[in-house]
Amino acid sequence: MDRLKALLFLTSVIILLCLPAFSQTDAPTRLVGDAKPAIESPAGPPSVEAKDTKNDDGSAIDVSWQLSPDDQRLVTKYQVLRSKSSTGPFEVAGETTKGQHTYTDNGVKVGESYFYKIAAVYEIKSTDSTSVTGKGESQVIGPIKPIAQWFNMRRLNVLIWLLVTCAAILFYIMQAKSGKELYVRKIAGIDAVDDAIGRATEMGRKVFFVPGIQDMDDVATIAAITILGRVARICATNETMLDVPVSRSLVMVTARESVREAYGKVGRPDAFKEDQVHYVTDDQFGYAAAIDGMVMRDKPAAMFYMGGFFAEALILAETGNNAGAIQIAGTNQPAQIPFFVAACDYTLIGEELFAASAYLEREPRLLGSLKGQDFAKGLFLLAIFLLLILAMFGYNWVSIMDVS
Amino acid sequence: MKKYYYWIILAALIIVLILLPKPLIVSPTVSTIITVLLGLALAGVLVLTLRGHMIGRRTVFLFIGVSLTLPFFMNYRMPIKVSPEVQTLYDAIAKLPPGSKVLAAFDYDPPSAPELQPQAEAFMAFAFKHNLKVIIMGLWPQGPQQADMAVTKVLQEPEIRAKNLRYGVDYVNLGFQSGNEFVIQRMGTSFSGMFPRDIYNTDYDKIPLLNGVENFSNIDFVFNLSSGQPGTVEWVQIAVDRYGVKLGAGNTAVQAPSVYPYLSSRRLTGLAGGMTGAAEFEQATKEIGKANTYILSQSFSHMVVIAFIIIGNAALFVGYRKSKQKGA
Amino acid sequence: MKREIPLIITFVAGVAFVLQYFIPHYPFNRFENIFSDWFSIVGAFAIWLGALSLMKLCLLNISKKSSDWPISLLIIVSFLAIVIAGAIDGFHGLNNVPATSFRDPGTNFDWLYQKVYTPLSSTMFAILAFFVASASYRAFRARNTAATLLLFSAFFVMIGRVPVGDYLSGWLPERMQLSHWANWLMAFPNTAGQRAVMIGIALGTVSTSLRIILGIERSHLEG
Amino acid sequence: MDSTLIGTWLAALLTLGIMSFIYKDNLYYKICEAIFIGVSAGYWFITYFWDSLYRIAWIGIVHEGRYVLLGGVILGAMMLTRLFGKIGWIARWPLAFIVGATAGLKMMVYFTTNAMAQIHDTVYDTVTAFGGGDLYNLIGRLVILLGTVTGLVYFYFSKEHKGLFGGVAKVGTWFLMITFGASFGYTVMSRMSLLLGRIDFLLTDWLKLVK
Repeated sequence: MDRLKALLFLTSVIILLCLPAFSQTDAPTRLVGDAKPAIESPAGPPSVEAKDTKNDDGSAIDVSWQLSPDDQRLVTKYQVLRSKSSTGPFEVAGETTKGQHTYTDNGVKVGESYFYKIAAVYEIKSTDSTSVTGKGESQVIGPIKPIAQWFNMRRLNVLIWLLVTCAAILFYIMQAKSGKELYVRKIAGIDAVDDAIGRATEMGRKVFFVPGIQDMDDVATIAAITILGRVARICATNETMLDVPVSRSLVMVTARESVREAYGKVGRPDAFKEDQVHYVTDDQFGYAAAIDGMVMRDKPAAMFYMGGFFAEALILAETGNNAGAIQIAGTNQPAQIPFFVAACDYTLIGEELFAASAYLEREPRLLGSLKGQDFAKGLFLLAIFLLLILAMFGYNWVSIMDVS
Repeated sequence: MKKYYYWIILAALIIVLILLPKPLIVSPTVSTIITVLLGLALAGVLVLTLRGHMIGRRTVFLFIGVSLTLPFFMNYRMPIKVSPEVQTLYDAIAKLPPGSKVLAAFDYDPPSAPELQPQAEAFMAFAFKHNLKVIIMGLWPQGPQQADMAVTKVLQEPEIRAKNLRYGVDYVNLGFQSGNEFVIQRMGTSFSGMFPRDIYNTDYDKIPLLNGVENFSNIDFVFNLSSGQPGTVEWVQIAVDRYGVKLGAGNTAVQAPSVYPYLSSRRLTGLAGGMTGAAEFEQATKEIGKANTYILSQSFSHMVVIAFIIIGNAALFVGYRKSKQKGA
Repeated sequence: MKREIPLIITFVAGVAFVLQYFIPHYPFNRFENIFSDWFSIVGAFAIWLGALSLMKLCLLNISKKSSDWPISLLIIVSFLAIVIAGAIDGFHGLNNVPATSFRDPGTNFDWLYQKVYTPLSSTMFAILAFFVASASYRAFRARNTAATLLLFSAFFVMIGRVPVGDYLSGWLPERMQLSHWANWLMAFPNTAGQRAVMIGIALGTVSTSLRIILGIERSHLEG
Repeated sequence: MDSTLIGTWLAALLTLGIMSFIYKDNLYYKICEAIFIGVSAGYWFITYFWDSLYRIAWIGIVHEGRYVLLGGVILGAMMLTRLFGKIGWIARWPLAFIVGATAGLKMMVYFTTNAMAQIHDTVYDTVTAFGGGDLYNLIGRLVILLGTVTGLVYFYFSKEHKGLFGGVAKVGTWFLMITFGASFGYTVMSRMSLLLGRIDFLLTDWLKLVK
């Protein structure tokens, strides 16, 4: 419980810290200058403005200028010139085509100050790629210091929606802990886990658990390892042989940890052999070829596919189907769900993969988080309808869902 | 003895195939006869199923193998209609003025080459003919190699050879960088930070084409060929959403459905999906290549799959009738 | 103590990487890049454990003279072949001026990659064509309404995505042609279903991530 | 017999070996599978070595002096303690860091792009469709709205799928089935083209039967 309070306290401190950042509005120093008109070179932009780009890590400055009077007639491109001192050597920060009057200069460092001027360039490119250019420059402006903000204001709406979603999940977790009975609908795939392993026990054949080809930097793989822990516990009690071929070394280490603990929890630590969880290859199709070989030779009775799968999903599922195994699959890759639906006995669709560990464990806090997810779903559905109704009356608030 | 005669048949078959006259092309009339025979064979299987003999997996495999291989020997071209999403992709590239800089992101590997290499070749040919400056890079190790193959093949075309395009001035290959979507993120701030050297180890700032190209704001269009992750989804999530880049993509057919939502919300300017997308893209850019010859095999195999769906439902129907007779 | 520290590390890392999304200021803006570098380095260390596990299993098979010990020997030999080739080409490449990579065309590693790895990988990918056909034959049967919808949407997309579709339905008005049905199915109903699944996955990911960060879900650390 | 001929024959024999698996599991496939496991494991082992250990860690720290990368090296070294049983538990620390960082990072990526952006697009498209005159687009957008809403209702866990709520969830299942059928059908093409690529290799490069 203390950790939850710590989290809420930490977030509120961060928000308070950010407030001063909003107040720092640096008034841009703006001088109106006039450039010397060369014979064929265009007039320089009459005015220039430069100020810190908001909501960034202080590595960018927004430069804007009034178009040169000869913009249409003469100008081919504008050059944004930058220097560390008002008279010092100017370097080309970047170029834009004519008709454009803004440029974001990303080549600046936080803490240093810069001076800018804009050159309107009239360039004629002859065939042998030499070119004749006329240039008209604007007044120099500065100094401008890029500032790093502590809070990205454009993502305030994301922060609010995230806090509401997380608050809902935490609320229902706490409510579930206080013992309130929680109804959770049936998911066929998860109910079938027990009798799939039971079938393997009767037939004295193996159970294969395939945790996907993604590494530990994918939440679906972490969810798969959690489900593996539950499956290993059932296999340990039934004394069924569990085989876990993995495609990533980090997943191998984590999976071994999870299966060893599971065997320990049901009081059979001796039955766990480290080579049950074995690395095959990092390669997507090498992994599929190896598992196909194992499946056709060992003819397992039950197969689990949980985690991140890509094109190899159907290779595994179709071979498993051909070997006569009960197959239960769950993935967070929408493109692969149709193949599992076609070739497996049961498929956990998207979110159901993440709910599996809560269903198998029946632990109140985990079930509570499912109710929190439903609340968030309800909230989003409500948001869709409210935004649509508001739009009907002319209020276009859809930007509260903007992601930038 | 029985165990080894498989191998003898395989060896004999290979020898016969090698000795056949080359190249083996069949006249259009014979092609139509073969097509009719294939259709009759499928009808035969349907009759068999209706009479209660359920066919196994291997028959399906045999028909798929045959239906994909035979069209290679036929010379018969299919009429192709360009779909809206390929048309928008072509229009986005066609309206780029000469000299604009295009980032070509190659995020696929040899297994996806059949669908994406024709698109790569059509894109390179079109870009070079319209004086677009192409900057190649890839989030997959083999991507830039596929790009290199496409460029060398396209440079042999007489019209492009005449333009004597120079590496480093008209096109450049920055190679592969590991780090998945974080590569795109870093490119948002600085290309040279992520790609200090190109594949021939010349420094970033020594390449004429790249001076003034700091990050996405100096790029007019990004064309991404993708067959998985990292790929078009990441380019939309980061390059388009955060850095406002104009993105067009060629995807394998399996990847395309998950990218469609970005197309309908205009965060993707166009999409050429699968082999038909490749053939349509070749049609739109008038760079006819391998995709148009593959499309005939595609059509045959699709018809076979559809036929077997019908046969499968016939088997279901026969199953009902039998259980009803037993039950009645 | 052994159990508390990992949970604290997970909590601090989790909160830090949520905050980095909202805080552009240094050092938070560097977090994603640092994590991507650290993750590739840890992965590069961990693969040694994976390779040892593979080698150990193969050597076990050989020492026990199990029925298919030559196969295990073949795995070891082909593993060492490409590793040694890659190492030699890599180290040679270092002192070339300019330094060349182990992947460059012309190295032994590249020969093994082009002539052994790529054909195996693309063929394993290619046999999906057979499996897709057998899966369609078996799964697309109109047992109930859901299966019937699955069947018809697959049917229309398949026939629409190939020029044959328009060939057969050429006589219909443009909007009714088969290729148009396929595009409609892909553009609207498919997008709707994809979105529902994506939103579901997103909420599942948020909930699972929250449970991991707060240490409620810790079986990945202790079963 | 120059090396390309050997290479082509080797590639062709390996291709036929893998293809033989669809007939039945046999010795020829077992040999190709073993080569594939060894070569692919070795390929990634060396790729990780050069691309991560050398290019990121060694060059990054020694040549470019980015000492922050030492953190990764320390975590990596902790992983290797798995080899010595007793102190193997230290390996949990790098794992805890990776799992925590992944949870934080992916929570934000999925929440923004897969949840909020999709809700935004659903509403935005429907609103613009009402604005624009095109009936076809309007019907399509309403279908997307209906499908997304009913699909989301299908994913409800904590409410009995009965009565009106059950009916809406049923419609959601139908939309999901149409989506799965459509993306399955769409993918058949790309699988066929993969096999096409291999058959093209066998006929053109190996047997030279086709130009």
